[in-house]
Amino acid sequence: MLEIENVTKVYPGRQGMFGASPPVTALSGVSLAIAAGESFGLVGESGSGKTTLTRCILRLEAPTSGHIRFDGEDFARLTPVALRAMRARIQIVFQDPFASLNPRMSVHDIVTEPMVIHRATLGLGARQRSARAAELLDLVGLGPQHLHRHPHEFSGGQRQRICIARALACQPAMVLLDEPTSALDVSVQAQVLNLLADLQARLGLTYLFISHDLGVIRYVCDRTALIWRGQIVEEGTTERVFDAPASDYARMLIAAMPEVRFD
Amino acid sequence: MTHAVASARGQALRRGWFRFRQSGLSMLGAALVVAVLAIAIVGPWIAPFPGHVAGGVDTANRFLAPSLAHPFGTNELGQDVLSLVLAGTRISVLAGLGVVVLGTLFGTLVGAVAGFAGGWTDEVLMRLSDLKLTIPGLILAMAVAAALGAGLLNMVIAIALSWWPGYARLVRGEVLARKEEVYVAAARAIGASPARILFRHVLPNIVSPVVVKMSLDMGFAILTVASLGFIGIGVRPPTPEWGTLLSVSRSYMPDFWWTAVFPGLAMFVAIFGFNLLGDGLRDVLDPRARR
Amino acid sequence: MALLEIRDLHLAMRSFDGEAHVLNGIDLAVERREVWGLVGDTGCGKSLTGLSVSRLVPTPPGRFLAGEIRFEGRDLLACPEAEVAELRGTGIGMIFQDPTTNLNPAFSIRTQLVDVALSAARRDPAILEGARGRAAQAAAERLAAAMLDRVGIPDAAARLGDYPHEFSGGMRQRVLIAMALIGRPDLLIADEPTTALDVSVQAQILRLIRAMVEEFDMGVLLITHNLGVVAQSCTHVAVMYAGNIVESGPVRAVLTTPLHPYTRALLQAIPTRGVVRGALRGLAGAVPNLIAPPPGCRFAPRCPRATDACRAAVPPPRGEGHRVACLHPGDRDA
Amino acid sequence: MLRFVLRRLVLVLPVLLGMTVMMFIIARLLPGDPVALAAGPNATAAEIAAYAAEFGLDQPVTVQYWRYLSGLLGGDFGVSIFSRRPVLDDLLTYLPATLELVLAAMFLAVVLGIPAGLAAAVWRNRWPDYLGRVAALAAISMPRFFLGLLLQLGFAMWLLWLPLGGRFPIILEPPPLVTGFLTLDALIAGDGTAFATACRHLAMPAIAMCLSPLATIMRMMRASTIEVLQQDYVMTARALGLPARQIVFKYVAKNAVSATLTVIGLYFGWLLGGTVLVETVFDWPGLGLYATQAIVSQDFMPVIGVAMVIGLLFVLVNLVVDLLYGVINPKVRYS
Repeated sequence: MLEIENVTKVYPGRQGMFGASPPVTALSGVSLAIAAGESFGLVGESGSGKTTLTRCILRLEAPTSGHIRFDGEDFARLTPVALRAMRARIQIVFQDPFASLNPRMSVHDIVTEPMVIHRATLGLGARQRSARAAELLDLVGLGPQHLHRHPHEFSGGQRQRICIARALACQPAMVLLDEPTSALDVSVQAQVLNLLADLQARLGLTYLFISHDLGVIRYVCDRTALIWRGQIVEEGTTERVFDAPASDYARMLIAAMPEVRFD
Repeated sequence: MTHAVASARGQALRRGWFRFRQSGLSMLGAALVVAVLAIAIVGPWIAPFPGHVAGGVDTANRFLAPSLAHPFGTNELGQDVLSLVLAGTRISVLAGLGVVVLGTLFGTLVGAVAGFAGGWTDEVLMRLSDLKLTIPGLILAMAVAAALGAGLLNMVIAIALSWWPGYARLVRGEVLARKEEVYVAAARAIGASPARILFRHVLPNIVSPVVVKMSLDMGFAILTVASLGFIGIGVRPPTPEWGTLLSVSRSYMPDFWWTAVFPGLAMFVAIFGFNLLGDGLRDVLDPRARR
Repeated sequence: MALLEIRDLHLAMRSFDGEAHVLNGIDLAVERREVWGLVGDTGCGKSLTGLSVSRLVPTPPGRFLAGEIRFEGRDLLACPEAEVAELRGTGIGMIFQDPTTNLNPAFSIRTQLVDVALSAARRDPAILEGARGRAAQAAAERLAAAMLDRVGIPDAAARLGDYPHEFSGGMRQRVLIAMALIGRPDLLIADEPTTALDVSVQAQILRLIRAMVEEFDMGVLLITHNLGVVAQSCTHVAVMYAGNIVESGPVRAVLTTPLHPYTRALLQAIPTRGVVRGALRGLAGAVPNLIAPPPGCRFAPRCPRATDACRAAVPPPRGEGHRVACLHPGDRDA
Repeated sequence: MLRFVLRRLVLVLPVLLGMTVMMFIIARLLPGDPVALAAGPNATAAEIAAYAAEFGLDQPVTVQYWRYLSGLLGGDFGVSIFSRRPVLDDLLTYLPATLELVLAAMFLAVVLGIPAGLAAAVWRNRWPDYLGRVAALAAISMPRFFLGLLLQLGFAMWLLWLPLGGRFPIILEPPPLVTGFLTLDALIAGDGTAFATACRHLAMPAIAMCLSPLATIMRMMRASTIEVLQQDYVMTARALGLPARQIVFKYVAKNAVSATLTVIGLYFGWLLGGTVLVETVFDWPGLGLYATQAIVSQDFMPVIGVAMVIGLLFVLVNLVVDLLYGVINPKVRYS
């Protein structure tokens, strides 16, 4: 469903007062293929390039070279209008649920906004959109009484549910989950992870789950890739990666996982 | 369900009002501003000697010291200084408002376009406003006012011309900051058009700092208007403008000090009021200033 | 006499909405060479407990309602501020979460380390072996280099003149550990010391802290939200919920046979090896409002075992060693 | 670093160029007939035309502008149509007076404003802070020309302590010209009396001038100090037992000052342009007074000259501030 082929992203260097900084290669030759209906985990530490990759996939940035194809269509070749239409099909949930909701909009406006933007393709009237918003809230475990509140009235876990509802509004085929539970407490994280697993099973979604937390990846993903300094260093089924890591980096990371285990 | 919205908004407002009221200085500022605005509206009618406001003179009663009949004394033409000061309020407030509103409208437009479009549009617009920051504002205003000729409207235009870059920079900075917000990235990711992002996600979130700057700027605008009057490039007598009054009467110091001191004090009180109010508003509206 | 003993500590914090009762009777004792993990969700009061020990909770808005904090027998809450200040750096060292913001960007690390060493030496001249005046400055620089070397910064002496931004995140945290230990404290309070770091660096920093415990013969209070970190680096653990320590004891006992329903819920929420998708248990409900907390056990509203007795009064901690504040403890689900 | 400085200096050129364009537009496109004003009320049409021809004002604006620009390259700032004096000579005469005044005011503002802001932040929400904040707002609200008049009224007219205005009495011999700053020149000449006289003349204008920047610097310093006090590293410093005095005066002050520096740079330019009012009140023979006279008579060459000098100074001061900022704050990168 999503093919990333040999993608490289280089940020140009800067002229500085005390010398120039060299160009930064955030991604070099990254290739991944994600099949429909699977849950693909991407693990990386800070500065590994995982955020740059998500931005390239969403076309918030253009890769320096390489191709990203979604359903066989190359993003770089799409017209702005076609790109906007494509955006209905691939959605994202960001890490920080406090920053990713516009504080001045009500939950209703937040969740219906994608439907307003894509009303031409979806063909939903105002009343139908409101009804669908209520449905979506129900889907993520919130109630219709929450529709007309503002983001600041919700806890972190609830906000993340609102973000998920917004992501699902246009019935996307694929959802990018960019560290969706990193800002949450463990007990809340478990609920959100279960919700995501449940939604995937019910709606047949494809996930690209990005995280630095190996435990979370192991729990939700079918296949896993490790990214390190802009390169994919390991890729395989989650089981294989965790049980028989091939690269030194993977072995080191797995050994460093803080687990509740006494042996 | 509208009740929920109302209560959330209401609570935020109540908190703000609470913070505002807690500060005695903000309340004093609000009171002064209300008084100044009231005088600006009714000033010419409550002036004890309306004839003097219109330019009438009473040379028999020149330079009377402050008394019950003339609390602020009389000037070199025998005009009642209190009446002139009261009538001058309207001129100053109107001119100040004009400058701030013009500057805000134009500056916000330029800043929003520059910040949102980026690229060369941004470069050109910002270099233009840099240029303006480099040319001393007062000198520019003086030059423009002198070239346009005396008159209230010309003066307002002249000052506003040097006023917009402040707003342009503020709005541009805020727009750039808001553009980096995750919720804007989220809006782009769902395919929102640039116009939608600007009007729905960016601009509503920068209203507060602009309002705060406007209220803080009212004082400075009044000050600048008076400055031009004082130099003699502005409203000409007999229109009773505070700065002009001061500039005429300074030659009668020290013996007839009241002719200069009272217009000056009026100026100070009005500016002080707007500054106190703006400062208080900033504490309430601008979350970064809350401490 | 324990190194640190907190007894029945109650703390309230004032906010716009009212006064929140954020610490509700904390009992905790830390001995030398013990590493106590203090775990709990956001807002449970674990950081405030740590700050209370150094009396760094701002008052107001904070207000200590009751209790004692005994450090080597002395009640810090009863001491004048000047006396507590004497202990900071030499008696009690602290490390905080974000190594990027906890070093002053405008000064070289030499300046920052030397100043801490000099101010510690004013109280305990042995730190600089009694050196004074100019000799003290030189001794402090030597000590700073030695400490940097000790916490594992390569080429320590040469890097003294560097500024914080020239170090990586992990290295900055090492610098901060060196700063916290340069005054030879007896107790180290580490508030989420690895939360801002990558997993691989986190393990190194935790190992370093463990090594320092032996070397400096000190007690450690390690505040974290991560039970994995506790399991790997603590000797003891205290689990906090909404201002109470609900369960505490030796780390293995508590984490292998958790007795409090909240501890169990926490453990069941962690995706560990072998947990199949959908098998994690989240915790329904929300943390109670601490401005008007429920009268009894604060966990009762979310607890499957709660009875009327639970809702009537706060259950006192029971047991020796492995203590639990619950009327219906048990290591199995009800 | 040298490259940075050079680049910044090169970037000044378009700004100065833009300034000349702007002033030419104002001078030529807006209504007003400077030549008629200059030639006098009784001049005939022929006389006026001759007058215009003498200064090249009968040429199209573009030609005038081109002539002006090519003159600039040779250091020629044009000629005043009133006095017929070269503008450059006038600028060199009046600039030192203005600079002396501005530097004195800025010195007072920085030296008093920074400690005051630091103190207000440390005693935040207690009476010294409240007092300081009210005083600062009052100072900002005080029109400089009105304050100048009040000072004159009090110290020069009633108490007779200080001279009413001017820079140096005509009847006295000024110290030999070295820097153009009378106070400095007097010191260089070792002339104590002249120094005292220069200072007495400088006192009131400098005070009238410094009040508003003083208050702004104080407010800025207070705000940035409070922000710095809330930084994590201050908590760490406290937790590791550094004395409060050392934390405030060493660790906090340096960070807070670097934030305040930018304001100081901006204010300098603002002061240069704002000397007009104070110079008018105190008859201080500086650029402001010169510009005012030129503006009133719509004599635009001097006005452009003054604007260019002030703009250039403004850019230079901000360059210095940026460099200082880099020295204080090692993390800053210039782009």
